[in-house]
Amino acid sequence: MFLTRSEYDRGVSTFSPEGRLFQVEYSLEAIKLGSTAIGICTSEGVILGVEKRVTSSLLESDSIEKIMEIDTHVGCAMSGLTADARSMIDHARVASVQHDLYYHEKIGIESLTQSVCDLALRFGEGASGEKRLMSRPFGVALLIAGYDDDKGPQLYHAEPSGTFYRYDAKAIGSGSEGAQTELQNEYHKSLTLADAEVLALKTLKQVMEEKLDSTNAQLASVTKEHGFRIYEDKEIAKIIDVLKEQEQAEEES
Amino acid sequence: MNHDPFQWGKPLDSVYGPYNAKIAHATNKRTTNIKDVSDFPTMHTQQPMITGTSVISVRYQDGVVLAADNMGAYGSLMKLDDVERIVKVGKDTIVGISGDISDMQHLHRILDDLVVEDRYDMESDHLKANHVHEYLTRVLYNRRTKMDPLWNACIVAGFDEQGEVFLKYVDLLGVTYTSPALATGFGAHLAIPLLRKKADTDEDVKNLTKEDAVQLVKDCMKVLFYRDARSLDKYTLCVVEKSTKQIEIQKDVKCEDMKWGFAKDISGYGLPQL
Amino acid sequence: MVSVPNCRDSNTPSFYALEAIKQGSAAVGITSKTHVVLVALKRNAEELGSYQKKIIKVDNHMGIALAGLAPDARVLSNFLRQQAMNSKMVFNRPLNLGKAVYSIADKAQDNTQSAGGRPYGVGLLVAGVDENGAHLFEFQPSGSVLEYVGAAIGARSQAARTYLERKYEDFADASKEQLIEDALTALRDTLSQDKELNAQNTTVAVVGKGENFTIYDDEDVQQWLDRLDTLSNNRNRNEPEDEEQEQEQDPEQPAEPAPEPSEQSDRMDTDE
Amino acid sequence: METLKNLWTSIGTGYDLSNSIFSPDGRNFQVEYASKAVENAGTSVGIRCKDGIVLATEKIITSKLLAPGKNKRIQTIDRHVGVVYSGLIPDGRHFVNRGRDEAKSFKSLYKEPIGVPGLIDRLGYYVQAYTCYNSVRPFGINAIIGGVDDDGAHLYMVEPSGTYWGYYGTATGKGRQTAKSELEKLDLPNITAKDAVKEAARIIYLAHEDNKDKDFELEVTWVSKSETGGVHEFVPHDLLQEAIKYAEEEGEEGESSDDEMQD
Amino acid sequence: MTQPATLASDYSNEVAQEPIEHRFNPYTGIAGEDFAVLAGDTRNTSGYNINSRYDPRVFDVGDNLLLTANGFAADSAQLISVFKNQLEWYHFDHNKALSPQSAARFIQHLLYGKRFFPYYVYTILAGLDEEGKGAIYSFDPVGSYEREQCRAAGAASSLIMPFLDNQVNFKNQMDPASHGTEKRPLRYLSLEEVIQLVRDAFTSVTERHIQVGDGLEILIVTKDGVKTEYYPLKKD
Amino acid sequence: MDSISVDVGQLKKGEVNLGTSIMAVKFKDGVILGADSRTTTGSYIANRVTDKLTQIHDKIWCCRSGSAADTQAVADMVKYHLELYKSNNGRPPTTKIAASLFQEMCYANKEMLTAGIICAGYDEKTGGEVYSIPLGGSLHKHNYTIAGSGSAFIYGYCKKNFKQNMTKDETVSFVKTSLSQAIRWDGSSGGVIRMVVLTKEGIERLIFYPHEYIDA
Repeated sequence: MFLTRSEYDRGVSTFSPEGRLFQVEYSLEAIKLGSTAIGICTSEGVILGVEKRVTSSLLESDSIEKIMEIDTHVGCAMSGLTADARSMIDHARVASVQHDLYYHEKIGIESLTQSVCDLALRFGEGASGEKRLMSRPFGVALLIAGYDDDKGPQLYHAEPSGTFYRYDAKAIGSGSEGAQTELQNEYHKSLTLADAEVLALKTLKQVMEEKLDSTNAQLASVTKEHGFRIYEDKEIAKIIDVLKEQEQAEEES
Repeated sequence: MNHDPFQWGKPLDSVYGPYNAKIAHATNKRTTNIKDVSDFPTMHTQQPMITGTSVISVRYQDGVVLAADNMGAYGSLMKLDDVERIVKVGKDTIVGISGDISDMQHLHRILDDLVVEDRYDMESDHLKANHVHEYLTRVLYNRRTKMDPLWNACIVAGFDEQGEVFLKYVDLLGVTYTSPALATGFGAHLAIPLLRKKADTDEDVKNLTKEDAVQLVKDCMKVLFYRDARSLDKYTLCVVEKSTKQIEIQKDVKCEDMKWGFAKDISGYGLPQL
Repeated sequence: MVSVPNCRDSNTPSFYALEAIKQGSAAVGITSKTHVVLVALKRNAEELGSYQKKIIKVDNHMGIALAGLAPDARVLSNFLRQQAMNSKMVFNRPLNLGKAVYSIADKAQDNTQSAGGRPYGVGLLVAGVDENGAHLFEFQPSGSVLEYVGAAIGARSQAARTYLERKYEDFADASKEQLIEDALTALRDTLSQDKELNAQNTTVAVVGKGENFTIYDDEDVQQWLDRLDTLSNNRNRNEPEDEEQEQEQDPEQPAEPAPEPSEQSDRMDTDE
Repeated sequence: METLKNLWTSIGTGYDLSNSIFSPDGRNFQVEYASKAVENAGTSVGIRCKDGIVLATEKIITSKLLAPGKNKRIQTIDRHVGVVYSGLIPDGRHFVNRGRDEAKSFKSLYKEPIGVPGLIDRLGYYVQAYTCYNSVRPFGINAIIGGVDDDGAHLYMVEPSGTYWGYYGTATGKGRQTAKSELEKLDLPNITAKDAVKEAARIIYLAHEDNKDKDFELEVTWVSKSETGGVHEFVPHDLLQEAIKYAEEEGEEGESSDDEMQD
Repeated sequence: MTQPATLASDYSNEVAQEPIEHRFNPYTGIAGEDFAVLAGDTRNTSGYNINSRYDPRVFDVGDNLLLTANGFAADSAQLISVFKNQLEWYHFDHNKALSPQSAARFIQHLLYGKRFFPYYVYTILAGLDEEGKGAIYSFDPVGSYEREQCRAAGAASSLIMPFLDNQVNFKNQMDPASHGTEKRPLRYLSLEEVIQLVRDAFTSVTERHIQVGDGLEILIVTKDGVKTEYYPLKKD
Repeated sequence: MDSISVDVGQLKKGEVNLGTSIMAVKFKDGVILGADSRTTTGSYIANRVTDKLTQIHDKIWCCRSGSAADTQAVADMVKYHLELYKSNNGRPPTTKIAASLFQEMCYANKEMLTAGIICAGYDEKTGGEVYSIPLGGSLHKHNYTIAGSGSAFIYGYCKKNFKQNMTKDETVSFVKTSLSQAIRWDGSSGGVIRMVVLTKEGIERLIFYPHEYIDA
């Protein structure tokens, strides 16, 4: 008579005996399969970095979009079922322009993240009592990086469960465990944007299968001055060189 | 410039165009006889049928005195002489209502529902005069916005959460205001000036005793009976008293010591004046 | 599935929802005649991550503390906010606390009686003042709502409750400051030995007659912690009950049958 | 308890999992389970007296921390109708809310308070509906509804199945057996409202013997033409104290002290 | 003219048709260097009746914002309570104060949202912008708005505005030093000057407009918050 | 300014009008409803022997004035609702409930309807009761009431001659005389006088021909 696990983990709306919602927890597994994405928040701005998995030499690497712009002052990196991310980012973009339309000001990064999470919630009752929207949770997590006047540069991690956290530095995706520990060792409040760029690539490098180059990694930054921008391949190449020099320096010492 | 002071500050038709009600889906079956229909959105209620006239009220040092007569007029016909136009809502509020009687009865009903809902927790009434007033305002304003107004003007009196005395006006448009002396209908023209003589400012109110206030209101009701062709000499009179926390309601009060005697000294057209 | 709570083994959705609350970090509430205090323990995902919001303001006269699924708490708090706004718009009167809690209780009850939705996976402490004084309610996903003089929910809250039960006579006439001290002491009892209360992981909120609901976080909360440390630091914790024992292991390692590193999986459903 | 025995024997056969199916021996288990939810709850009684109704309940105090005198258990549907129930309290609230809606809709059409028989008819139908569908479960309460209308006082009890009967006096919850036998001794419905209040208190105290280990608060309401003008209210504080005193004197040992019942 | 809709025994068809009752009290907003004032009289009239001698219609809506909407009294009350309500949601969603230019844009949406059944009101918003300078925004009934140095709206605005143009914007004022060849250079007025201006404006308007009088209420917003001043006007 | 001009004749073109004289009176052991029998379209008498007394429940009756079509429709609705009430609530409807139903219909549809209704009935508990639902859809309880175009001429007479607790015969003659006067002075009223007497004993229909009441 007592329901077995298999009976609990089907419905998104079924609690397990420990009060878990397995469907939601499984959706996180989807993310663990995804490519690694990294965010680092410094006082000068936020850096986003992702690995591109160029699975075939025939694949056009710059067609792989793992970092996307939401608005001039905010963008995001994704990991997991990137197809799901489309609708989330679409929602985010609408939310952002709508706020600007109604209040003639840039939307706050936290508010933006919150509204994305509200959408993610809609595999159940909506945050304002709306009807259920989807039959399953999203299979993707976002690192949302942005700048606003109240809180300065910010980095948020938005989860399929509809919860979000603010981070100084965060890694998600298949390499996340390793990357996160690396970040925890390397991160300190006084990082410059340049340091962060290098650190991002350095961390990626460690968790990537194939060797890091300007085509299989992507960087973006958000700063007060230039807002959100995705780096050109040659810029990345430069940073990779810097990284190489550092490593040599370390080896010598 | 337009020299009618009431046009000043209004949106100029020359600038904004006339108040185009077509946009509010104005088509009006019954008013085709009225000129420039297009100026006005559809009004569902064309006119009130049986109506009650003035409600008058005045603050005094320890509360409010409020009165309304018992007539239901149907055009110039006195259809009813026993309409009760002052209703008690919960234990801290009275509402005096003028205007259409059927709408008045509707208000009575929704206010009663309000009281029942408020007593669901079976604790002493939380429903205070200011709450009732706010609620009425919403109802009346929303109906007006639907272009289906409840044809009434109400004066709400009683106590608020702090046990202070409350007195405020609201009408079919949702317009509200307060003042030491309030009156609806003809009273606004005839009674207000009399009331202001004794209670224009808060200072006056401090010096106005209950007895004087009651007498003042009685006199106003008498004047209204003299001069309002839709009024009756039988009315209900209420006294809201802060010191006793009581609301006292006297029904069937009659206009007293009216002066008609001087009529004998008046002789009609063409006759030699005495 | 829908089934009747309490009349077989409690194998029912809302019963499991209660488990979800136990996994949330603890929150404690105390009320006197004039004031209500909420304190809560915030958890953060990992070192570089922010701490979870545990106390939400609903209106100037009321707010809630939560344990369990944070998103569900957001749904409920938004609903409460709408109720509060409506009360102000229509009656120009602050929302009556009883009306407020029962409005969500009835929503929750519906989920336990008809299929479709799942029960809310969150417990709330609802604190506020209204025309008949200060109130503290505990809300449960089953739709049950009870008014307390002191209450605790979330992981290992039994310890806090034990403390409150020893002190509850004094609450009625206690000062705001005393209430906060008691609440924090109770909260501290829910911590495992190695943990301490600090400005990062503690939230305090107070509301009183004519005193708006105010939340103290981070540096603002230090003033209250200082008061606490001046008190005797010895912990009065009696043996946690079995069901609490399991919680002890949480979040470090999950009870079966849970999937992969619960360090992760806990976080994303509960408010930790 | 007989039913319970064969109830257990049928557990696990699957017939008890679904609401809307009968077991081979022609029973709807979900409904019986629901009734079971009631059987261990605090005792509630309803008494019909000369010109009114008295409702009383034994409010079990599960924790010292509960706010004394709060958490009222007896509710009102309309000015003239009250309800007390034993079982799952949230279900009770759902039931009462429905009652309020029915009363409102009746009033909006007929412009006068709903008659108690009319109300109970609508509610019985509603409760019964919750036994017919897979998507819902039955109400886990026994509700005692009492009120006064133009035709005088009425007292009914509705069960999870939706069945309801009229009573002179009735009880539900853990101590119902004791309570019922006590009620039978009274001369109903000919006692006055005041006496009914005292008896109700006495009976609740007696019934509490079956529940000794737990503390409780006594809660009593009444609706009577003479005493409350036909409005359902809590009995005045002093009358309640009087009733409690009477109850303790009557009860062999009045072990529960006054302050517990303080409202 | 519009009948006051309140004569129970006297509902004329015009009233039946007119869904609104105009009451255009004068309002004046003036921005200074580090302050802004919003002032209006306190008389409430309908037709030739004075309903109330003290019915202030300039509101401190929070976040150091002053708001008045005048025209149809009920619409204005509604607009302001809706704004206050939405302001609380803004705080919930973004937990920060609403800036004047955001408030202005939002009010535009409230007004334009009822484009086809407008709030019959003229709205003025006053506050301090992000540099801390005084800001006045004025709106028409359907939401067109602009930021200004000063604005008079409502009854007798036609009397006040020219006065302000001259006294605040120095229109048609020449610099005496230049023997009337150069325009007088613009400068911010001090708070004292502004208050004096407003009082003069209202005192003289009271003389000329039957709907104006009883009392003048001036709300002043500075970085330290809002303060209110009341000056009696003629009660005739 | 033109004071409220209530035109009862808000009829669609060619609509049949009950330019009536109707009344109901409460007396010692019940109520009596009375009405003339003239129905007009414009100035043409469409029917000179109409029965304007309508039964809506055993001992609850009404008289209708205004648009014939509207009032019939409303009466039918109420009749239906009362049947429903009886079966749902297991007790016969009171006169008040019937009147309330009329009120609800007339108020909710005041824009569409031109209906002035008198509703009167007898039941054991309350005895005879008289209610009126005039044009706007308000509800009023009376000892007696009169309505229809003819009523205007007899307000004074009725006020002066009505007495509490009259006997049946007194009441019948009171109604007869009142209506005869209304018929005399109102062009839209005429024909015979019909009455129904509702008492414990039951329902009794009376009819008076012109020659019987002409000099009553």
